[in-house]
Amino acid sequence: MRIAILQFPGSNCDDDAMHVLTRVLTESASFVWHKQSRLPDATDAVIVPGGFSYGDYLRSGAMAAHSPIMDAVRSFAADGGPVLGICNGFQILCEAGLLPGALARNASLHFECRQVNVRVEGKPTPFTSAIPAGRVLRMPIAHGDGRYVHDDADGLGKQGQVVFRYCDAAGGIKDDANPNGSQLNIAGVSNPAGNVVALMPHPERASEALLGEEGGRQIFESLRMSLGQGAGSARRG
Amino acid sequence: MSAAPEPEVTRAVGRAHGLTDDEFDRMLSILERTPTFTELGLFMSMWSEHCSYKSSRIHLRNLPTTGPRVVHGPGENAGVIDIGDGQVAVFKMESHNHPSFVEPYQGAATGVGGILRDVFTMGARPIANLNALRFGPPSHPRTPYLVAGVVSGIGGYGNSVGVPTVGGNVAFDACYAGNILVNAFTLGIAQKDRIFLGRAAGVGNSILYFGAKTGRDGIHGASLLASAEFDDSSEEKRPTVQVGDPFTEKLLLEASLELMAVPGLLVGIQDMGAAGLTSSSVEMAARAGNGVDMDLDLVPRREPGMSAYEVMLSESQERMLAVVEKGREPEALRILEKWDLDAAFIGTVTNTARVVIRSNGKLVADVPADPLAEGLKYDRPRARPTDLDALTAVDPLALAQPRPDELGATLLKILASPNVASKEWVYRQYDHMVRLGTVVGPGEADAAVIRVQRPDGTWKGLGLVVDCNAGFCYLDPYEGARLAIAENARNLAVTGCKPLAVTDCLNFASPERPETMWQFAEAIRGIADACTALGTPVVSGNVSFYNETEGKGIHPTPMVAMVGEIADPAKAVTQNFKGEGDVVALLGRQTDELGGSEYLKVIHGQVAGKTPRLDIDLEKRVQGLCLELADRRLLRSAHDLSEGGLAVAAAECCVAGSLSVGAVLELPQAAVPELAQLFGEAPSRVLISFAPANQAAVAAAAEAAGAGIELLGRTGGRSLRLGRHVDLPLETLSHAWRTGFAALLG
Amino acid sequence: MTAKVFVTLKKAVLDPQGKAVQRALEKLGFPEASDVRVGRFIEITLAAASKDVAARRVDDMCKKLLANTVIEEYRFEIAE
Amino acid sequence: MTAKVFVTLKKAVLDPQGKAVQRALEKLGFPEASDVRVGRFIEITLAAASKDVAARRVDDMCKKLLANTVIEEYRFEIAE
Ligand SMILES: Nc1ncnc2c1ncn2[C@@H]1O[C@H](COP(=O)(O)OP(=O)(O)O)[C@@H](O)[C@H]1O
Ligand SMILES: [Mg+2]
Repeated sequence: MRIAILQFPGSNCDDDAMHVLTRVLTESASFVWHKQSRLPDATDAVIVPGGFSYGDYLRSGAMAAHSPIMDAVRSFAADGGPVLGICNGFQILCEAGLLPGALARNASLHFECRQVNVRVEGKPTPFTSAIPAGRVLRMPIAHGDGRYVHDDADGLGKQGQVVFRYCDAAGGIKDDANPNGSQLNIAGVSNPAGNVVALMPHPERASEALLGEEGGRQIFESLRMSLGQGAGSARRG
Repeated sequence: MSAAPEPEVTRAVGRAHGLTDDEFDRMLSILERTPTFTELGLFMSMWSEHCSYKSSRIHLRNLPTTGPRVVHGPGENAGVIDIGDGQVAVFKMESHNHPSFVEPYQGAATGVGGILRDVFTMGARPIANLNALRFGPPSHPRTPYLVAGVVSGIGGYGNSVGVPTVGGNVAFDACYAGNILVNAFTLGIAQKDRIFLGRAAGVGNSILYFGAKTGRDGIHGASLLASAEFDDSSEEKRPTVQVGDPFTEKLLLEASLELMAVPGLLVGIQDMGAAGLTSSSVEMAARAGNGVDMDLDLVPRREPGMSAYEVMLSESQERMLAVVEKGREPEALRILEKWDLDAAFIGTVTNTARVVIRSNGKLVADVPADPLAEGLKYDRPRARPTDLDALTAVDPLALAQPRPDELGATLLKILASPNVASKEWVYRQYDHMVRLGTVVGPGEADAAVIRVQRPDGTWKGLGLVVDCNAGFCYLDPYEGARLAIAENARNLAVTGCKPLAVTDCLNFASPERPETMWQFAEAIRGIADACTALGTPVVSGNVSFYNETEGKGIHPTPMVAMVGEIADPAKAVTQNFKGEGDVVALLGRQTDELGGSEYLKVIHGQVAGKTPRLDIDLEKRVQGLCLELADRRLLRSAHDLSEGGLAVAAAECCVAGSLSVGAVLELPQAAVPELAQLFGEAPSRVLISFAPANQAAVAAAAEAAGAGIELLGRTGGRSLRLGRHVDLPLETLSHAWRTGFAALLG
Repeated sequence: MTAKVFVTLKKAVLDPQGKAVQRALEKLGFPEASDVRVGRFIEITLAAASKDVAARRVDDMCKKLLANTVIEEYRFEIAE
Repeated sequence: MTAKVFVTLKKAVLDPQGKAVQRALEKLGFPEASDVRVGRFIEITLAAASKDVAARRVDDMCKKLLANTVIEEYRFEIAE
């Protein structure tokens, strides 16, 4: 697969996404600078990586959402192309209106960096279709603004757009498993079509045994499988 | 741009700027005329304690600074050691004590920013940060505010730039109530053949300013604040607080590395740190034996009406000065434009060896670079503090002792005390994983381990640690400094990393007091002896004097950070017990020493007694053994004994992991009182656990190493039993240790 | 001209920062502060032909960038 | 009663956030915004015997907690 990894000023997990895609999954990937107005030809999927685009000034993701490249991402997504947002990428996609809801300051008012568990659920997406519903993945979070807010969080879940929820090791959706005060423990959501997905935890930090956890790699492997089945190329006409 | 005419420079004006009359006369004889006001500013800042190391230099030269791995020792922006495969590790530690006391968030944040620039200015990509913090007692009304501000400032800056903070150290003592310590460390990786130095080489080359615009921030900041003690008048002298902009720093980092990647484009580069444009231009000129000619009207500015003096002394953050190969200026500008950074060519390199500054079409400074950069050198009087005899005469075992049935409660009290309790509250606020390098992160082992990719795609590891027990140094600065070096090295060794080199941050009170200078000289002697014995040269460092408020100095705090290596990072050893049925053993030798211990601090409220003695030979044997056992993968866990002694180490091994594991342990056989067995802090001891199948191999290795080993018992059960009188459920231990820190800070 | 823009979380959205400030005030001896909301205050110096034009432009800035209307509301004042 | 408190960075203090917002506005087609400063806006509901008393108390709150007077300045308005 050919992955486009966006780079905004202040992105700092761009290299990490590149490493996991090219060195761990041995796929091909390239960086795309925010000032560009189009994605490389034959892009199969877009990753909006984590970091502090524009220093997280004003609101996390607010300024990056207006970058020239985001118009290209918008039309790529409208054609059904798979887009994955990680952490700051989640914030950017919400700010850009590609995903519902918003990410507010953590309820603890602190930056939180630690391992969490998330449960995979919702409708199938290119990033989760190979992961059985209900499976618990262990991955780290590292964010200050990760409290998911939506004015109809319940409805969102009913439509299958809640893709990841913070849970305990056994998959229980508990208050004390919620690291940031997100509504209904929501850790990740999708758009109605399911091709745009984002989450606050960092799957790229949980993709190698040497770094401790490997659960996150399933998200990238899932993408590879769904692209292999032609789901990713359906959008191109 | 109209600036007020410059005041005339007299001795009185010189005194008001911190120059003694002797120093003033020296300046006159160098210039052979009365300086301009701008020139006075240059002398004042370059000759400040902070920039010139005038009180410390004659002692610092006693440190061992060379070795087979040293590529660049002290004198450059950071130290550089060879880590094989054509790669080097570039690292340094810096203090930002005073600014952090004035404004904890911004002070700590800009401290991190400054040390990051020191490292990437040499062509290295920063891959790990550490921080060492000292505060007044938690009960002091300002402490919680300072802790919260400093910690979120460090996180706010490092997290945003995207450099993981992988470890550190926090401690509390009354001596820091009016003078906190914030020491920040950065390590970066570069190619050995692509190291950049701060040299204004090549007459005719262009001087490039890039990064943030210049404002009135921190004028006299580092140079004055770090060079004179705090008193009421510092309120007026207080400069505009420097505000950190990590976003601009991240752009600066990427742009600098991109500029450096273009062959031959940059000739030299240096960040604008303390004393801003002054120190960067003067030092770059002096190192190359050249001069510079700069026009300040070309400097990008944030505020109107700044004088030449102000522009030269501004400590606005996130700025760099580079020398660009003549004729290639547009190439450099194109890269900086990509990163949306301000940039301007502000002058040229000359062959005059003089620093020439123009402003408003006028010559405002013309001084020889060398004597400015060379600075001053004082041999200040030294005297052993008179109260030391009484303090060290205290016999800890003669003080009231807990009854045997109170020993468990004593352990819990120590576990929940601020210096010993888990620091998770702190490091959870730091991104310690970004960049995918963190193999062993904060809270997992005695040292952090980060991985570095070899050119062939395989991984090697670097171990990082920072520590200093200032109580030990207060009671005996020589022995305390030796212990600090030994403990850092031991922390690396128990994690499986061979110690390589040291950077330090020497935090002391006023050098104008003979007691301080005695402490300083003793500490340097201790560092030098221990580093020589352990083969770990000092490759960079920083001195912070005047850490005192209203005549009360801090305990001497020679903070030490050490870097080690491990060929295969998968072999790193962590501290927590891994499961039931493992054998637990103690390496080293027991003593009855309790001086300077956490037990004395927590239970008796005293920093007193004799600092434990270091047997450097035993230390080397124990460390060598740890390295061997780790390399042969014979260990399940290893944790050195430090604050709180055996009892705290055992408790941490039980509860520090994500799963708690109990243990049933005897105390060592030594003829030593139980209190010292439990809480004594003699060095060179390590608590290890291993699978029963490995017992013969471990014992044989210990025997061969002559390190001393004693089997204490086995892991298992839901409590920690230690000797005859301590038996505590894991939940109780865990609660005390995990919640102690946050609870104390309210 | 200058515009003062006030951005606050919508009433329905939890404001943990406001809560924390309220609790801190209480501890500091200000029990009379019963409710606290924390928002952003943005001051903009801008050139515009008239106050009306400025108001239209600032409203646009708010919608496009300064506020996230999914969770925030905004208000502004224009002064010469 | 309610108090509206405005906390801003002192003029001489660098405002990286304001600078970034100004640049973003410029790129978004608002070149007329020549300067932007970002601060905090705090709304407090409080009980007080009179507006004067409230003003004194709020001033105290600002000094003790709401503003960091080393780098920030504040202003407030009291309304019934
Ligand atoms: N300021 C800090 N920043 C990051 N990590 C810290 C900090 N303080 C302590 N830690 C981490 O917490 C753990 C325990 O620290 P410490 O009590 O100093 O260790 P030890 O007792 O082994 O010397 C270490 O892993 C250390 O890196
Ligand atoms: Mg230790």
